[in-house]
Amino acid sequence: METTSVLPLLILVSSLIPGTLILLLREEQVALRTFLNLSGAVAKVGLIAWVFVGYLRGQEYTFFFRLALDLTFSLRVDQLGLFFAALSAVLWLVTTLYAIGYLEGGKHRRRFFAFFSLCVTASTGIALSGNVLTFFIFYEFLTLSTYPLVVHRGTDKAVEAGRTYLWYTIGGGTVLFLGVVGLFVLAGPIYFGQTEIIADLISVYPTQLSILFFILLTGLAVKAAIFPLHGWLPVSMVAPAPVSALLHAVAVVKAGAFGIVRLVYDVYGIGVAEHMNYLNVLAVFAAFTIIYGSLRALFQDDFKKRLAYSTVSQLSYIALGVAIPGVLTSTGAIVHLVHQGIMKITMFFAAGNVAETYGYKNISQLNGIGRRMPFTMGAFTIAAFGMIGLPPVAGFISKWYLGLGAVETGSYWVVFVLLASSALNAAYFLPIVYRAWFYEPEYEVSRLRSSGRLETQALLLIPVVVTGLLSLAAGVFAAAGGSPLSIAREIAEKLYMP
Amino acid sequence: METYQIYSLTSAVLFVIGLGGVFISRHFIKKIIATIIMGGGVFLSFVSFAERDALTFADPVPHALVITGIVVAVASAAFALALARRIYQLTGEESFTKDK
Amino acid sequence: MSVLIDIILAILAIYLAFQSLLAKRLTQTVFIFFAFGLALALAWVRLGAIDVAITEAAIAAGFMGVLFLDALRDFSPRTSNNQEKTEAAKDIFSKKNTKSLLLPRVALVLGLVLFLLISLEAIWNIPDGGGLTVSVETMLPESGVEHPVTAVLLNFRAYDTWLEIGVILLGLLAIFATGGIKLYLKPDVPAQDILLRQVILFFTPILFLFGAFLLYIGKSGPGGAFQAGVLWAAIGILLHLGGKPVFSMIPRWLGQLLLTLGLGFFLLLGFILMAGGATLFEYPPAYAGVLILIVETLAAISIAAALTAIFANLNQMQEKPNDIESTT
Amino acid sequence: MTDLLTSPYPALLVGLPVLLATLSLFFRTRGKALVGLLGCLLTAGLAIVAFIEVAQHGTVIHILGGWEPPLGIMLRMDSLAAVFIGMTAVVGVFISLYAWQYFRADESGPGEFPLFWPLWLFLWAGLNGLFLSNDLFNLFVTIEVIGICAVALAVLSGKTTAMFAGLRYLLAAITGSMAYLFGVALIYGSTGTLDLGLLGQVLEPGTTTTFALLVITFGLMVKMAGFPFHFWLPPAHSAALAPVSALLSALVVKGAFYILLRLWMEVFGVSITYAAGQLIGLAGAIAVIWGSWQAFMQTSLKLIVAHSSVAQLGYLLMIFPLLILAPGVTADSADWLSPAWTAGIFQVIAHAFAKASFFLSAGLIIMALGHDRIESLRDLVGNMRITAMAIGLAGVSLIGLPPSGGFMAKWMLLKGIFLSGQWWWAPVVLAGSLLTAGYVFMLLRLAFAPAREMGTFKPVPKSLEIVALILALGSFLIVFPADYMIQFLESTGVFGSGIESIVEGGAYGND
Repeated sequence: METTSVLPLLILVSSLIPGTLILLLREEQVALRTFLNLSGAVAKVGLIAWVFVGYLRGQEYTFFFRLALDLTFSLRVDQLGLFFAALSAVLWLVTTLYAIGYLEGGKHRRRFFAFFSLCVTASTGIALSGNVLTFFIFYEFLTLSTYPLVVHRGTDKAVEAGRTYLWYTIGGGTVLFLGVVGLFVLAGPIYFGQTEIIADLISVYPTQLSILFFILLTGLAVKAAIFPLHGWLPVSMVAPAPVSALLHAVAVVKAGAFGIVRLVYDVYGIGVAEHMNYLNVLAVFAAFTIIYGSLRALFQDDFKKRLAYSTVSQLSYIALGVAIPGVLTSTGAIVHLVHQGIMKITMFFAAGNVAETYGYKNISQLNGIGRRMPFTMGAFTIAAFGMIGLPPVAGFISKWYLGLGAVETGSYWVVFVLLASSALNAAYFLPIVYRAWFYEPEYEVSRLRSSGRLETQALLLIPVVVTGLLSLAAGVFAAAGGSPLSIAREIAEKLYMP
Repeated sequence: METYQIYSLTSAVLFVIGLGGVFISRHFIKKIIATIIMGGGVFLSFVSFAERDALTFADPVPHALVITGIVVAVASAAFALALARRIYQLTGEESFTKDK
Repeated sequence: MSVLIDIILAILAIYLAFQSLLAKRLTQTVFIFFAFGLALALAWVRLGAIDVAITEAAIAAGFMGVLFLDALRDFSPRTSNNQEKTEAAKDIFSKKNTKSLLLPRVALVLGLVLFLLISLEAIWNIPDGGGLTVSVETMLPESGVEHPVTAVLLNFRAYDTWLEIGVILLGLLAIFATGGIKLYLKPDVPAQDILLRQVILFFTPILFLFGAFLLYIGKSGPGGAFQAGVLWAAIGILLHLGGKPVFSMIPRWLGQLLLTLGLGFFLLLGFILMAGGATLFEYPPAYAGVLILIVETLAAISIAAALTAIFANLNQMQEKPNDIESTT
Repeated sequence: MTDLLTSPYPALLVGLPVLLATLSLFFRTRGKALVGLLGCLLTAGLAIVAFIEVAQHGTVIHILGGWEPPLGIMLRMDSLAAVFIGMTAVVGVFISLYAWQYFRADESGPGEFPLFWPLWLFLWAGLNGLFLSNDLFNLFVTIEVIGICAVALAVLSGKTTAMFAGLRYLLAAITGSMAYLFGVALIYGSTGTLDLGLLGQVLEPGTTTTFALLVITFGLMVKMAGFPFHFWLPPAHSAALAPVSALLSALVVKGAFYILLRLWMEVFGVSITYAAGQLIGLAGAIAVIWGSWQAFMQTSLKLIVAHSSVAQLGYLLMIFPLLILAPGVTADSADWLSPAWTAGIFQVIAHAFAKASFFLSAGLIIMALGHDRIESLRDLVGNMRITAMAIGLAGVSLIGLPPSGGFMAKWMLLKGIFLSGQWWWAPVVLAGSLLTAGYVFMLLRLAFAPAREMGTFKPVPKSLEIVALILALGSFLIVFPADYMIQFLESTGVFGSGIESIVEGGAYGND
């Protein structure tokens, strides 16, 4: 049953309107701003839950709006999109709380929260896009709305990072534009899921469509930070912690990864992509990026930089999963969209907490920090174990499925890559954990921010604990219905149904 | 060779002289004069075609066009002259220098 | 024989055009340009375009020549100095950059020559379009005037002519826009030069009458608003030179009225006729002659006023040479 | 020809602004401004009414003096003309409102420029006349009106640089119109008519026609600052007063483009070859790259914006190669014509809105800072929020990011490029976008950077900021009526037509 519904639009509007309104407020109107922000975030989660329930009952939500001429703006709820939208919405809510605490007393908060909301709008827009054009619109919108966040601190370093960020993303956007127009010309306005269009055309225009695939892939790979287009990600870590957390764990990088998933599964279709050997190329690049990112992470002392390179590496798990056809690998890839998000955001929150409370930005300063901030570092430890792939944390599930899938399809080299990567993950995360818990604090320092009995402010602490627990829960209850894994599995199975 | 052909060929020469003059001359006044010479060439070609198409009288339409054209050209030339004099008044410059 | 005259005239025009651009001194340039205008006027006569010839002689050569002559007062005193300076500068310049300057110049000249050859070819092979002589001949009786050029100017293509009157006014406005001009000078002391006063006294009525004659004759022969306007403008220019700037002697509103009369009445008449169901500038044939004469007269007045004002403004430009600091 | 509806609007569209301009001359400073502003509102209102008239009845004509072409002159308002007139009205009215307030601003304002009003009204009349004109010679007169007004407005600021730039502009304009007129003379000599409609029927291919096309194209390219004749544009546009810069870049250069498009598509079809289209497209492509690069290298805001105009006009030229079909292709089978036309129209309109907004914002920044060196734009976001927003939005439209009008133009252009198989233009479009992003974000980066010194920004009237913002938003909003507009354009006029190449094209002389 397919009916037009404004619900998908409402999901976007729930953050677009607060964002726009906040931009019009005055800096001093803190209470109103916070209210707008939080009500928007809660409303978004609520709406998505509503849509989710409806979707499970077989209701389909689509929204069409003819922008002009042949440009159609389309929102459509499908499982994959909803999955990503839910991730964005939940983490947005959490991060908003975190950011309110983190930026307390900072400058230009109006601007920050406004663009923060706009950025989430873009991210959910990407998730709910019904066709390639809409996806592209939100993809560019995401670039624009994240730029002010990256340069938020306004320091020369931040501005410089912003410049790098823009060159990469605008360049990627331009390449994507080329691909989108090309696809439009050859195949018309492709709606996600209409893989039969390309399947029919591939025999007519094999060369053109292949070139277009790689053009589109390149455009997406920039945001997904696949080697050699990952350069912007470590640099833009100068942004405030909530920005790094949300944007670089969810919004921007996931937009790229999600785009690749869409491109392969819902535009070209796995059949075509496999048949034309596109996937092998993707697999090679993804595998290389996994190793490369891990190796680079190993040598970073800056806490956030290490996390950033870890992100580079982890993101390519998704691409790798997409590149190996099979139900299990697809499940692994899709579930990793969520798992990586919640684990990485936990780590960024933790890093932010440490930096905000004690001013420590480097790993070498973290001796014994676990004793002073047990909850924060506890959450971090859970996430780190997840990243390494230790059961029962979420990350284990992803890797397990990826590995199983690889074995199933006979791609043993992938298993090797996974193992190597896990070893490297351990090599760069375990020292932090070890240092935090087992080293003696070298000297006493006073807290920058004290808030009584808690190890840091409540608004900073709660989010990290919540996401830490979530990453644990996602692993422990993976088998339960409604868990990320079960949904991912369902999506993957549908993909391979004849 | 008929009369109109002499003049129509002349018109092309005048046009080219004017065109070259606009680019090559340095002094403002010369540049302005060059544009008028260009115009003279154009008008000459109009009128020469009018003579070719003469019946009981020469084709009056080009004549009218040329009168209009001359007046328009003079108005713009006068404006250009005013600008040139103003520039001279302000800066003492009589031609475009490299950086201006 | 007549071909010979034409060829000589053509060569003369080309020669003068060349010379005016190549002349070393600015004064020469201006005088040769003046001669060039007269040569062109002769060419118009040879081509049977008496109206154009009068216009060319009066406006392009005459009025423009006067403007240039007037401008010489600005530029010439320093020309010798300046020219030396620029020559000297050019020498240094050329020694340094001969090669870099030479190449584009040569390219430009070659390009122009090529352009000329193509244009000669194009003109030589021009198909005979036949012009509009026949249509004008058929429609002439309905136009209200007997002279075909006037018919085209003020009836068949009245719209162009109306815009053109606008362009003259616009030229004046544009000159105001360059700034540095006080619109209304105080009347000067009358010129001391007895001879000049006599000349002015003598010429004013003659010019006026001759202009009126040209205006009236425009109905049936060469002449018309533009030619008359220039002659009347000559009165204004002479008066200005004689120390009686016209626009300072009449009230402000009158000056404005004189300037805008031609354009405004032309248009208002058009609008009034439009209100009666006609299109713009569509004259009822019965009244066309009279209406055209009125329009022409008013247009001539406005043209005269505008040209006078243009001259007056340009003329007083050099009178405040030392406000360089104040306006920048 | 006579079956088209005769309407008084075309005549009024030219006559009314002239009448009002003449009227305003009788008033002194403040009165001039008031009459001028009222005149602008009236003219805009009239333009909208005329637009509706065309929307209802299709092409309307006005045979001036009752003399039918070829003897007389006919004004023709088809949908293409209506769109241009409508655009002029909408953009013009906002610039007028801005100018009114801008010249009245007491403290930091540039002062009062009463002459602005009559000149702008004359300019408006000239533009309307140009869009309506259906006669080669009348087009010459209108471009002269436009040229003189434009230069007079450009030098109005009284700055020495403006004078130099203005004289250069004027000389280029005169040269351009003389070249154009030379072509007209040849066309008249070889056909005996000046009416565009008739010329389209009777013009025969040949050396003369080709040469006339060459000089006319040359003349118009100079006028529209097409590469390599763009040299006059940046200094002239950047040295003028803010509302004037906006007028010049948003509207004036479009006039020459309009004639070029009309003449190529309606009149000279017989002697235009595929190669000619490629050549003009190449000029456009170089302009896109060169102009954007130059803009990127500038250090003052207005110069950036002015150079960007050169690039944006280049995109307009790039539609020509798509409209001229390769030998053997028929117009019916060429499905890229409509996208290419759409791209052209949207580029014109989006650029008009975005560039007007950009220049008006630059004017505000000069008002606030006293100069426009870009390093002083630091913390613009904190001090002039609305202006920064306007610059951001206008910039986004110039880059061509969705969902702006500029995006629509680029989308359609790329689509046309792919459909026509002339893929070699695609990299230019993308490189242009990237370079544009380069300079737009250079500005935004500074705007977000914290100020080095406090309190350098003087307050500016908020109403002015809002006008700039509205124009910037306009460059987005124009996407929504696109359907209607394209349908409207397709109903009458040349929109969507293409030139079928003759197999044996002219051997030489194709610009």
